[in-house]
Amino acid sequence: MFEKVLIANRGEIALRIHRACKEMGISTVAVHSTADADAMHVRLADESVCIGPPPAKDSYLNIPAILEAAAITGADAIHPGIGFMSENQRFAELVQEHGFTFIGPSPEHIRIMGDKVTAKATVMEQGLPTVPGSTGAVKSLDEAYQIAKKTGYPVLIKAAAGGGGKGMKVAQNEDGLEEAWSLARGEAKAAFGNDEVYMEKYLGNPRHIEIQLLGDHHGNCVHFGERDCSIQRRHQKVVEEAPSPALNAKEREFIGNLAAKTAGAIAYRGVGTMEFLYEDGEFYFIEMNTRLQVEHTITEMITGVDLVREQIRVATGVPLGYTQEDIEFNGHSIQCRINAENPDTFIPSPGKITNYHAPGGLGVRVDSAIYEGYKIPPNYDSLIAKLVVSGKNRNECILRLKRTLGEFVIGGVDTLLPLHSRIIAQPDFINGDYSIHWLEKYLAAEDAKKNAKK
Amino acid sequence: MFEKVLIANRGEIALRIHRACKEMGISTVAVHSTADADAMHVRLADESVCIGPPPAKDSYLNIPAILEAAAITGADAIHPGIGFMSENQRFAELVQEHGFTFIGPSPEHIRIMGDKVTAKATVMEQGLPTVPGSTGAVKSLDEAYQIAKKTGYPVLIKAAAGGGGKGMKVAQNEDGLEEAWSLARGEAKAAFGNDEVYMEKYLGNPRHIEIQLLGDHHGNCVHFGERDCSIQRRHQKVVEEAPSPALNAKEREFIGNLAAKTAGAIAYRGVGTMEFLYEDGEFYFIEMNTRLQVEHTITEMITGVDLVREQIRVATGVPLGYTQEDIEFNGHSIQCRINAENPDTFIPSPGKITNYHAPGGLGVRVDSAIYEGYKIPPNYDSLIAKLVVSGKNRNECILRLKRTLGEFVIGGVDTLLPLHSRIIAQPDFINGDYSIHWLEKYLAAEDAKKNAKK
Amino acid sequence: MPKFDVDSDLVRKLASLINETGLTELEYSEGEKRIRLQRGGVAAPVYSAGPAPVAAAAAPVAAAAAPVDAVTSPMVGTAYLAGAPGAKPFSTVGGKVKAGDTILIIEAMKVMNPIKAPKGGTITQILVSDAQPVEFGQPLVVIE
Amino acid sequence: MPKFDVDSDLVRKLASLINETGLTELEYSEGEKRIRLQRGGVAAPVYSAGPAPVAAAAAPVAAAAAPVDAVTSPMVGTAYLAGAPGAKPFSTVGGKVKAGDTILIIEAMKVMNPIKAPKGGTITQILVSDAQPVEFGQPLVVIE
Repeated sequence: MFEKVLIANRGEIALRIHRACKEMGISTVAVHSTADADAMHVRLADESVCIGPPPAKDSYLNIPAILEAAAITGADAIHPGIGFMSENQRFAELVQEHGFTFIGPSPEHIRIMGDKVTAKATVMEQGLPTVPGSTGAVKSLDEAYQIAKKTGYPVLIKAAAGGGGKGMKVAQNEDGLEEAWSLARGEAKAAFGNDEVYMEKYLGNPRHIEIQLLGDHHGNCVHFGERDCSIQRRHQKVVEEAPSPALNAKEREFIGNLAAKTAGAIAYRGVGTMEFLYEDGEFYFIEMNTRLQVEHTITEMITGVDLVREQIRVATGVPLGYTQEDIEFNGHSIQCRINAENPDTFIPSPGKITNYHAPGGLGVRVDSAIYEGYKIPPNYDSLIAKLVVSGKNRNECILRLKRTLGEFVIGGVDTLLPLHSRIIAQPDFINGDYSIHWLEKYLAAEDAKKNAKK
Repeated sequence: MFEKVLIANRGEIALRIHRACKEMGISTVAVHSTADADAMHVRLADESVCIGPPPAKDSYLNIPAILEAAAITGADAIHPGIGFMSENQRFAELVQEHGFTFIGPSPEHIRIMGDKVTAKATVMEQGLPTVPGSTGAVKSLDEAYQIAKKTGYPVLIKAAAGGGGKGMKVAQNEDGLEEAWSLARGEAKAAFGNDEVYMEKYLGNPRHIEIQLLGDHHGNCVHFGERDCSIQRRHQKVVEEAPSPALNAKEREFIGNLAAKTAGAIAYRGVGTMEFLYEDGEFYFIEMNTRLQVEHTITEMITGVDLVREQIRVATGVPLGYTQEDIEFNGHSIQCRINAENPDTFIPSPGKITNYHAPGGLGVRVDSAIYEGYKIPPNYDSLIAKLVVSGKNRNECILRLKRTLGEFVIGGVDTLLPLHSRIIAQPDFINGDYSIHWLEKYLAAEDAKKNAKK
Repeated sequence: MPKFDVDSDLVRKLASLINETGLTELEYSEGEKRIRLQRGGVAAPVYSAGPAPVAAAAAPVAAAAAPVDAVTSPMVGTAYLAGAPGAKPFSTVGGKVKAGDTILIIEAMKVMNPIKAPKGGTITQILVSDAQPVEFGQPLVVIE
Repeated sequence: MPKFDVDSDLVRKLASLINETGLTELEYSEGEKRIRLQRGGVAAPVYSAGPAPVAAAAAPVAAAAAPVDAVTSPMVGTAYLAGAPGAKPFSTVGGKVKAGDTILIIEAMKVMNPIKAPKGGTITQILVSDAQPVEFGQPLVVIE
């Protein structure tokens, strides 16, 4: 087992990893920018090292500084967390070259899954269904017209190196293809320095279903069921739940086993998530995230498994020690992402937390690194707390979530709390009847109502 | 179902009940003394009524004020919580006479179990083992000598109307009996206005094991396993865990089923707890609490059942709807009672909370009504928070508890947090090797060490 | 020039005073000596519970700024301004009362409890309406 | 006019007092002398995490009140006072340096990075020892 782990991240996920380490008897090293000197993970860590100024590129993305911090503190392993260096193949390689363990998959797995074209080709070989479209990068506009004719409109053009919605454009019909093509390539170039795009059928009203996977160094791989992350705004997840209200037991077993088999076949190790679109009973692989996810929490609640602990454990090289049959599912769990953003305009709201009181009681888990008096720096993303509520069934879970949102006090900054209260009161949400477009449509309808009143 | 419930209590348990009500869609009425005008359950309740000045006898024990508050707010039912009016037969009767539902057992059950002699006789009839001793009140010192000779020394003399350790004395041998007899009667008279005492064999090193029960109005009764509450100081529980590290599955099933059968036989309704001493594989019934317990939380964590919700549900008269076979046990849970007391001297420490930050993350539940800036009034008991930590097994649970205690910040007052950190680090605790005397012996040994250093 | 001789005990003493008294600023001068301390800038932490306003509104409390010298309710119950429906009220604004006069009645547990004037004077405010539920400590009537 | 003679020990003493007592402003005058200290624009939120002191102690930070004008480390690494073990150190207290002189070396990622004096002057303090790990922003040397 590791004696000391360096956590190359910040915010609630750094604290999440710190907690898992402490429960395993592992010492922690927090690295941080000057903006985060007062952050909770820094205060709680056994050691801390300031690695640079506020801009992420000079601190949390500063590979030499992170490696040097690991060297001077004598860490055994580096946990990259979520975002930042977590899916950077070069970082994973350098961590290993410098004699530390990278708590995550092999650099090769990061590479394969980091490029969407390669990823798709890899999982198709193992029999995973994907969205019909180009088999690789689309080289020319002519080729784009041909493929679109085959799959049928609407089509989606996507950056090969993309993520977070950048470099993604929909062409509703042949007339719109040329514009979508050039816009997507332009954005891809600007955002990722690479204008390679691929193309696929655009599904009208799909759900976002993802499968949590865990593999060890010995080719064993299990799944922990699905999460439904369809409640999104601009491709950012807002509410997640497990299990999905849309899947039946047969579908769950089918896609779970197929995903685990695929990951096992490529000897994937560590935690990872395969994301699918789901429409009319069909699953379409879209990508694999080769890291922990923000919403791993809800899977932990319904399986009772500490996924970060398992991730660290398998990184030491030990075998899983259990099989798919040992994983049981109980109850229902929903996570609300509490961002420091205006709940109507979504404008980020950094600043000082003047009041903080988290809800408590049965079935309530809060993952957050904020506290009363903490100043949210403007340099990083706006996720400040994850409210994770669980119940014996979905109905109990939603009623508890309502109670809990009413108790949560975060003063001094705008947060999404009021939006969450509105979302969970909608009949569509209560009925589990929503697709990845639901939230944006709901917000647009609300805006229209407001404007009509003026 | 009730539309509005009046919560005749304060502090964390009032908040616990409020939360259960909100999750059931029930409106809540908080009643409070002037000292509790800023309390969290008052702030969160749908309505609140001030029922009197700070002394409990003029507010939380003021029956006319509570009933009048229920009348003017139009409540359907009254939840008595823990302590205060929760085991007062007359209150339960008056609640019913005034047309409200008492969320608890019948007044008759409160009466039977409230008198320890009657309680013992009642459960013995149903075959529950009790501590050998007097079959009823001991009328004279002569009779005391005779019974003590039969059961063997040491013997315990206990107030029939007692509780909380008042009116309890041990006689180690014949020479000490007369003194113990008169002291116990004197204390009983002073504390309860009734000097009736009974006598039983004093067990040397027993554990405190209690069984959580739930009955409906139709004679159905189930148990939710045991809690081990042996870590006590002056008969006050400090740390509780479920399941007990000392019982095996067979013992658990035996005593659980016997307790449920006994409660069912007397048609007990609502939640209740039978307390036993456990030594050398034998159980000895000591008393039954006809109300919710502070430590119901850990049972909720290992069964996934919201006991307060169930308590309210059966109070409406509906049948349980499930049987013993439906109750499953998963994992392990430990509760630390965080009292506002000096962790060495146990002197209460009321005052203003200058910092409050509760731990979060996986497996952590906090039941507390305090917040930053809250002023703990000196008028009531010192329990300010319950830290309830759960894990897949006892080892994971203890490691998580250690991490969690390290994160918990309560500033401005003394709390038992440092004591809990010490307790859970003791090899005896880690091995589950403790009796009801363990904590006092440990504290005495610590004191002796300190004095030796001086 | 005399050397600056800072009395740190004095600063500590004043800082402790400022903390103790809840002041935010303190200035002290004696002859040529002058010392000024400030603390915080932000006031005492006020806990703004989200749902509280609703609760307050729903509660049967007359809220409002309670007059300092009002006669308050000694119990939870229902206030009646007159002895019977339609009867003459015990108190009227502008009316005189003697100490011991009944100024209204609180019904609690079916018992009518006369509330007596604690002192003589003129009734300047009646803060409850007839048949209104009242809680312990709620202001009822102001006598000046 | 007499030259302004700042008593830095006094400032340090008062700063330590202001920290100790949690004040945000402190003014002190005697005769013609007057001193006023303020800390943070807003009362700096002091979060008293239980285990924090341990963490701080364990961290490889030189902590202490950082001198205002110190040369700080531009990177995480290991500070070396001389070019080779046993060699003459680049800086000595009391020694003179010109802007651009190497005052010490930070090794990071096996690369030796010379740290240059940003201005000329006299080295009054060396805040790190040889082969000491340093973090970003850590004060290294004071040049006056």
